[in-house]
This record gives sequence, C-alpha cells and structure tokens, in this order.
Amino acid sequence: MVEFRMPSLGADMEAGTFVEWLKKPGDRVSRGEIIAVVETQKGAIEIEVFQSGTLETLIAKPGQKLPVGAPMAIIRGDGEAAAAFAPPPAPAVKALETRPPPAKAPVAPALATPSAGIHTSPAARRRAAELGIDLQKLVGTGPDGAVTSADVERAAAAPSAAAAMRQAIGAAMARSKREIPHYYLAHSIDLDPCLRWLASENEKRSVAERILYGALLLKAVALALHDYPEFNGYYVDGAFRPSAQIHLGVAVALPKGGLVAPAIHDADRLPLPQLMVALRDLVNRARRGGLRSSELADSTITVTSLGEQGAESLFPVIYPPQVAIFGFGMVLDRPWVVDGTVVPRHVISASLAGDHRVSDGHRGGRFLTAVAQMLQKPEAL
Amino acid sequence: MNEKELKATVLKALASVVPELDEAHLAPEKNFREQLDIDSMDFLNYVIALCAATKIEIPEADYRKIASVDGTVAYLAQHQKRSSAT
Amino acid sequence: MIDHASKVHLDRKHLLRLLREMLRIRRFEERCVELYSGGKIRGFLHLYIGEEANAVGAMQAIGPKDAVVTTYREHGHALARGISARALMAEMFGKMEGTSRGRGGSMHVFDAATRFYGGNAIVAGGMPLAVGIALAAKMRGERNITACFFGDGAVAEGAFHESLNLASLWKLPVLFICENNRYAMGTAIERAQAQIDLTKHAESYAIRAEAVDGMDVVAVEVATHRAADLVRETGEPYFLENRTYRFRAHSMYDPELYRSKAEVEEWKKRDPITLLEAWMRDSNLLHPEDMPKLEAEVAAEIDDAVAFAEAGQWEPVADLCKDVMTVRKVGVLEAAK
Amino acid sequence: MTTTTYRDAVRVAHREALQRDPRVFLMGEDVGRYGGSYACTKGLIEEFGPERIRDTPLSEVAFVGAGIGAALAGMRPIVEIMTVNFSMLALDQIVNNAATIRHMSGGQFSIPLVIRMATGAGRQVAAQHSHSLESWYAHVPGIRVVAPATLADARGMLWTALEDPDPVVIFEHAMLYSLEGDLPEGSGSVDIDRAAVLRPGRDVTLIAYSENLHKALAAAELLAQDRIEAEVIDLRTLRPLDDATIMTSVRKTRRAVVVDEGWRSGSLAAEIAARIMEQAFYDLDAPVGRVCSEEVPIPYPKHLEDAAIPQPHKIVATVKNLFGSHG
Repeated sequence: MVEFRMPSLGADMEAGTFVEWLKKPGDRVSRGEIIAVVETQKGAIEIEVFQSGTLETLIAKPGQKLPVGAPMAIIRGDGEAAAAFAPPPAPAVKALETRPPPAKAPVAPALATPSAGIHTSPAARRRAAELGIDLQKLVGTGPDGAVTSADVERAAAAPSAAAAMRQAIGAAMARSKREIPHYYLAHSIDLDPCLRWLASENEKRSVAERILYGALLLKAVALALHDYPEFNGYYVDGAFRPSAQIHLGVAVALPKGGLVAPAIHDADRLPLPQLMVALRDLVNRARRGGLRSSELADSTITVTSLGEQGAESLFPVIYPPQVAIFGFGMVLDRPWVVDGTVVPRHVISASLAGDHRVSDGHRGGRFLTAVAQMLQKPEAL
Repeated sequence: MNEKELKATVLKALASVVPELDEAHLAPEKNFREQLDIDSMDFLNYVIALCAATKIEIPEADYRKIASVDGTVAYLAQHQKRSSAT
Repeated sequence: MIDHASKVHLDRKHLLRLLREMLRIRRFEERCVELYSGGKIRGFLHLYIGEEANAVGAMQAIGPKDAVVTTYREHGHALARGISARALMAEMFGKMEGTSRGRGGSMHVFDAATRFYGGNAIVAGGMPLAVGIALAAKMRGERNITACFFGDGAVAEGAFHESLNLASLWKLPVLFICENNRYAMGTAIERAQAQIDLTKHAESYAIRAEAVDGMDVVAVEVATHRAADLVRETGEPYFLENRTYRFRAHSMYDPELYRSKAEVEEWKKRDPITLLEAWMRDSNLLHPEDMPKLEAEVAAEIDDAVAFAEAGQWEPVADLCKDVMTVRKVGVLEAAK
Repeated sequence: MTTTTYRDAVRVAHREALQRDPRVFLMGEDVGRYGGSYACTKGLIEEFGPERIRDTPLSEVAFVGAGIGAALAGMRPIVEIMTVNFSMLALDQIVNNAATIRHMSGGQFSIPLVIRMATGAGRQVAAQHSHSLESWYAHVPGIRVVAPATLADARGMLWTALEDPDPVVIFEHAMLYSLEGDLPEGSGSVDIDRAAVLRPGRDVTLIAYSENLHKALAAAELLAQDRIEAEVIDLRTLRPLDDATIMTSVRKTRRAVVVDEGWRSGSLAAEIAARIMEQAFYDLDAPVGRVCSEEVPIPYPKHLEDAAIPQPHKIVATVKNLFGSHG
C-alpha cells in the first residue's frame, strides 16, 4: 500500500489546490502516468504517479488546498492483497525531513543599555568605574557637554584624592585637639571566649558567611551604649545632643594611605551576621573609593582598630562633633590569672577617649568594663 | 589544576585584595600578611576568592597554612589530591 | 535517419554504446522527477529529456584534454562527459560527496578531472569563460578545444555576441554548440529572435556554422567530429546549431502554457532513443535481449547512485566559509595546501 | 632614489610582471596601441607584442569573462577595465564567476586573476565617468580588493596580486596617476594584507584610502595648527579590512573619522564605522565621523564637483565636532 502524495511543485511552492482526478478508484495506474491535476499560481499542473498498481482510495477532493507531501490517494502495488486501509490521520510528511539540522541562530550581541541623565562616552564610563569616580559630580567637555575619559582622568587627578583626604583628616584632628578636652582610659580584655565561640560558629558557616572578631567588638560597643548614652551623640553649639540611633563609625585604613570612617547605621539592632555583612561591604567599598558622601557624615561614635599589625594599645583622637572614640589594639598572647593560677589567654587592649565636657572617667571606666563583660558572653551579642 | 595554574590562581586571589600587587617584590615562601600589610578583612576576602576559584572549602583552622603563596599552593595541591582520591 | 558514412564507425558495439548513454540520461532524469516530487532534490531542476542525442553525440568528439563549459540544463552533459551518476546524484541531494561538495546543486556541477568548468545559472554566463579558456590554450600552444554548450535563450544576451566576436576576432579554438530547443523558458524562439536561423548569427561574426538534427544522435556525432577536427586544425571557432526539443517543462514545475500538447506529441514521435532503436532494428544491429539488458544495467546504476546520495553526509556548518578564498598567512603568499 | 610618477610606477610594475612570468598577459581597452587610457601601459606592446598586450573590443562582459576563463585554465591575466564606471557591465562575470567558482566548485578551481580599474571623481567628467564603487566590490566574498595610494604601493602591489591564487581587484584613483614622488631603488613587491599608519597622532584617527588618503594627510596638517594631533591610516586593503591596525589606533585616540569617496549609504565608511562600534565601543569618546561624497550624481561644474566629494576642510570640520567645548 503506498500513499500518493502532493509532490513538491517547485522552489517557491508550499502548497497546491487540488483540481481533479483523471482516474477513479479501482483503475490501474502505471509509472509516469498523469492521474491528477493541481492548480498553482503559475497555472494548472498535471501530476504523474511513480508507483504502478491499482488506485485504492481517493483522499484529496477538488478545491482542497494541500501542502506539499500531503497524501492524496492510496495505491495498492501490483501483487498486494486489497486490505482495509484507514487513511492516516495527520499528513505524515516524513520525506521532507531530510533537510540538514538548522545552524544555531547567532546570538544577538547584548545591547548596551542607554544610561539616563548626562551623556557619558563609553570610554569615560569605563574609566570612571575603574577609578571609582562618581560620574554625577563631573562637568563634561565632550560633544553636547558629554563627559569624556579626559574629564574622568582630570577629576581623579586633581588634586590627588589622597592629598585632599590628608587635608580633611588633618583639619578634623586639629579642631578635635583644640576644642575637645580628651581624657583616656584603657582596659585589657580576655578574648578567648569570643575566639572559641567564633571557631565553632564559623565551622558551621560557608567561607563567605564567616564572622571576624572585629564584628563582635563592634556589637559589644553598640550594645553597651544603651546604658551609657552620654558617649553617643554630638557636641554642637556648646551643648551635647545625645543620638537616639547608634551609628558606629568604623575607621578603615586605605591602601594608598589615609583613613575614612563610614558608619554602620543602627549597629546595636543588627544581628551579628548582618553586622558582619555591613562591615565587609563598608571596608571593601571604602578601599575601592566607592563610598557615598552620606555614609561618611553621620557616625554618632567611632571605633578604630589596629588589627593584627600595629601596637598593643592606642589612644585615638575623637572625630568632632562626636564625643567619644573607642580603640582596640593588637590581640596578643598574655599570661592571665584564673582562680589563682596563671594560664595563657588571647588578650586585647581596649581604650576609650572621652570628651570631658560631656562625660568623665568614672562613667568611662564603667562603659569600658561593660564592653569587656559583654565580650565574655559572645553568644549573647 | 597543575602547580602552575594553582600559583596563578593564588596570585589572582591575592591581587583581588591588593590591587597594586607587585609579584616581583613578593617573597612567595614568606608570610604575605606582613609583606603586604593585610588585615583580617583582606585575608577573609582572599580566602573567599580562593574558595570560589578552587571550589575547596578552607576551614579557619587551616588559615595558618595559607599565609604564604607557596604555602597556599602546597595546601591546595595536597587538598586537591585528597578530594579527587575520595 | 540519413546515412553518415564519414569518420564515425557505425558498428553494433558503438551504436549500443550511444543507445546506452542516452537511456542512462533519460532514466536518471526520470528518477530525478520522482526524487524532486518527494522533496529529496530541491531548488531548481532543469530536465534534458528529449535532448539526450546532443550531449551523447557531442561528447564522442570531445577529448579528455578538451574543456567543457555548459549551462544549468547540464545532467546529460555531465553523465556523457564521464562524471559518475553517484557524484551527480549526491550533488543534487546537496551532500558532501557531490561533484561540488553539495554546494552547487543541479545547476552547478564542476569536475576538474574532466575539465568540466561548470554549469552556469546565468544565461550565457559561461560563454566568456569558454572564450578565455580557449585563449589560454592558444597562448600556450595547446591543441585542445573548448566546447561551449548553451541554449537558444543565450542568443539574446550581450555575452553571446561579445563572446562570438572575440573568439572570431582572436581566432580562438571554441566549439560553440547551441542546443536550440525552440523555447527560452516560456518564450518561443519566434517571439525572441528576429533572425531564428541561429547559424546566421554566427556567420555574422565570420564563424563557420552548421545546423544539425538534434534528435539524431548519429547526425550530432558526425557533425561534432567534423566541427571539432576543424577547430583543432584551424584553431578557429565553429558554431553548431543543434535543432532539438525538450519533452518536459523548462524546470520543475511549469504548466507549459506556452506550447500545445499536440506540438509536444509531434516531437515525441522523433524521440532520439526510439529513433536510434528503430534504426538499429531495421539494420538488424539490435538483438531482442539488448534493450532489457540495457534497462536493467541502467536501473541498477541509478538505484546505486540514489543509495549513495542518501547515505551521503551534510557538509558541517563549520566548513561554511571554507574555499571562499585561499587560506594563507597574512603578508606571505603560499599556494593553498 | 628616483623621482617618478604613480603612472610610471604602474608601468614598471607591469613590465616586471610580464618579464618574470610568461603566464602573465595584459588585456583591456586601448592598453596596446594607444598605450593605455591613462598612459600606464605605453611601450608595452612594442616590447611584449600583441599576443601578450591585447587590445579588446568594447565588450566588458566578454573580455573580463575571458580573463576569468584564462585564469581558470592556468594563465595569470591582468585585465584592465578602463574605469569602474564600465565595470558595472562586467559585474555579473566578476561576482557570479570570479568570486564564486572556488567555493561553489568545492575548492577545485582557482582564479589567479588581477583586474585593474581607475576610479573616482575630480576631472570634471560628470556623473557617468566619476563613480567611486569600491564598496560594491569590497562587499563580495571570494575576491580581494586593494587601493594603492602611494607610489610604493602602485609599484609593489601588482606582483603580489598576481601571485595570489584568488582574484584581486586593484583600484587606481584617476587623480593619482600624475602624482609625483620618489621611489627608492629596487623597490619591489609589497604585502597587500595590512593597513599602514602614515602619520602618528594621539587625538583622533583618520582612516582613508586612495586619493582621499592624501586629503586626510592635508587635513592632519591643518588640525595640527589647532593642537589636534591626527593619526592617519592608509587602508591599502579594502577587503579584507585590516581591523587590527584600525582598532589599535582608535583605542589609543578614542576618536575616528573615515574618509571615503563613495556615497554615504552602504559605503565602505559605513562598514568601517560599524566594525569600530563592534570592536572598540568602550574606547570611544565620540561617535565615528564619516566624510563621504554627497548623495548626488557627481556634477560636471568644478565648484559643484568639489562641493560633492570629500575635501580636507570637510575632514577638519568633522574632526572638530568630535571634540566638545575646548577641543
């Protein structure tokens, strides 16, 4: 049994309209014989059969539009028994499946998304990203006032960011020494509880979520401030104004020298993992020059630490208009007396500088020991 | 990864923390935390970069072993053999 | 069938060969119709059915060192020239094993071994090439000729006139063979040419010309031998107008509105294959078992060619731009490996 | 060092090729008796004879097609089409045969053909004789297209082109034939794959070819007076384009102007601008400028012809608006 199908009618022909049969069911047909007529836009075309045999059943009806390959009749080959033959439901166009697999469509290059706001040349946009320059602040000298890479280079160089920063720090420190009567206190703290807790805590965490002891120090200071509000606020126009929020300024040393102290907002209310994330974000952005000016202006107290290299203890200068600054020295192995026996412990020296116009040594000492106590129960931080 | 690739990975991780890293003046066998004035935050970023590149989780206890370039390479190579062997 | 004593040796063996060659082309193209309807052969397909005598007759007189340039109606020329049915069918399937790595299809068969410089889809597009190939032969003192096949449609193209003039002016060994099948696609020659005796066109460029019965393979062979020898001897071009007829549409498919069925039937009475068959039978040079044996051999060859083409490979997309130019190092010239 | 002309460099190149390789022959309208419509082949027919210096009838389809055929059969023809304006008749042979046969024959046939043609405007010969259609040819895969702008290239490109197994089209701008200059002794064949930086600069890259290369150099001198240092690149090859040399320069200067005598739409300048956008987008400080012919049939009167085609002052103006306020 063979299907007689609509033949491919030429390079530009997808379908043909069936016109008429020249044979009726039961007639003999021989190879090359014309047995039907199909209409194409070029005109009527006689369709020949390639299979000799007997015309079994007619499927195509006059006026029917049939795609190339659609079955039009069933032909029983010579010598085949007549058999009930249900015409197949959908036109199986197997023969046409010999085309090669289509080549992958080429991926359209991703179009750069136009940025709103000022015109910036692509070169300027790339250079600004590299140098961490904020494009908003630049005046363009290119066509239609566009910002060019030369504008970015000029902004980065003039005068060198580090020199500008040096001047700013210098001015603040000089004012602080002039106006703020500093008093200083220092206290050694056993850090083993924190370090042990951290070791077990970090084993459960993936690398990216590990917590540094620095975060514990910050949280301890932030929580302790609840009971010692006189160290958290601003001294402005001759009076101290305590701050309801606790924005811890974290002093960050910069690769090419210089220091910035961006704030971690509401440090007392941040759970430890989020505090760590905030800390890491601030430090990384500070070191890449990516800080926003707003983050540098609203600390209510500052904490500074010398990390692993540096000195045993330090006596920092308060950032006006703040009224206190907390400092942490290096972590060192020190003999420590516990129940009368001497044991080795990791010890850190914590120091506080206070503004004597606002607070005094006694409260300072209590504040310092409160922080030390908190650091003995790190799980509560 | 072979040893040359491991060393390149280590230096790349280090460079991500110290942008203007000058490999010529870095003694690979010596502790780089002092040589490059790297604090705990930088070191954490360095470890994170290493783990991302080598897919090897480095516990805190092993931080001592990866404080120098050569130390890190040896640690990673030895660790790589163990994980592929299991 | 007129008597052609001259050079052609009309023994049984030779006549059987002519018959077999024509039959081979006929059956090959009939199978192509079926394959085209089934979608295996795509694009354009121009059939030679009815004109077989021209390719078979001509190729007897065209030597291995001679060059051949033809048109898109080229299957007969390719097979008669010695290109295998396998390679030709594979080319029409678009497979890598085809004569042109599957890139050319029915209209662009190329074969360096037989100096078959291609079909050409641009009417008269190949004629200047033939002139140039003959120019090269002349400049190098080679005695081979260039056979340039084209149809009556080409006569209307500028390239035809410029090529004939140049070949005649520079005395180049080109054998122009015009297969005048009376129709340029859908335009009868009477509606395309003011002068329909095409030999007159050639003579206007001082080229010796002769009309030939394009349905009589022996007549074609005799005329082509004489013409080819003349071209070889004199080095000057010669023009044959083979008056012939195609039994099928210009290409698959056209409804042939431009001619009547009666005219086609009239010409079918002089089918080149049946003409030769009858003439051999009358001269009792054809034995009863000959035709069935030929049919069987030809059918086997064609079935094998189709199977070969079916099994062929698609060229990998990675080779898409291979052979556009010669690959060479920038700045340094080396012959392509 | 001998002072000579572009036309004479072309003639010497032909003489050398004809002497070195017996397969080489020259075919074209009035190349023999008349000595070449631009007198580039004077004296060759006397030395090499009418067999190898063939004057052709005015049958561009036939003799260009014959050139392709002769190359197909192993000769090394040089076909001179008097000007690009007449080459349109032969485009079918060039595109459908010369550029196509190697690929479409599955790599079987080679066409080591050189086609030379004059191009461009500037001689007040009106629209039909003043076309600049290099981009049509540089669009077609399967042929190589070069444009000698200097005497050294006019002298050296022909032999390299003849040795190339694929068709090479050489465009010689009509205004260059009488260009005078010095040609070092023994200067021979040159490569035809790379562009050349003829003038270093840091502020903008001028990309040009053929006659307009000289206009770009003139513009560079004018720009220097305004403290704008232009780097000038002679394309030399129009297909394939030497992207590497172009992008290296543009990445340095961050600005580019392409000078092309074709009409702007679909011009070679359009193709080069698109490639700069694709390959050096993030190095640009301004959009790529283009100085092309006005989109008009080139008019006969001098003042109109000059207004229609690229000029140094147009190049300077285009460069200037790539810079903002204080250029």
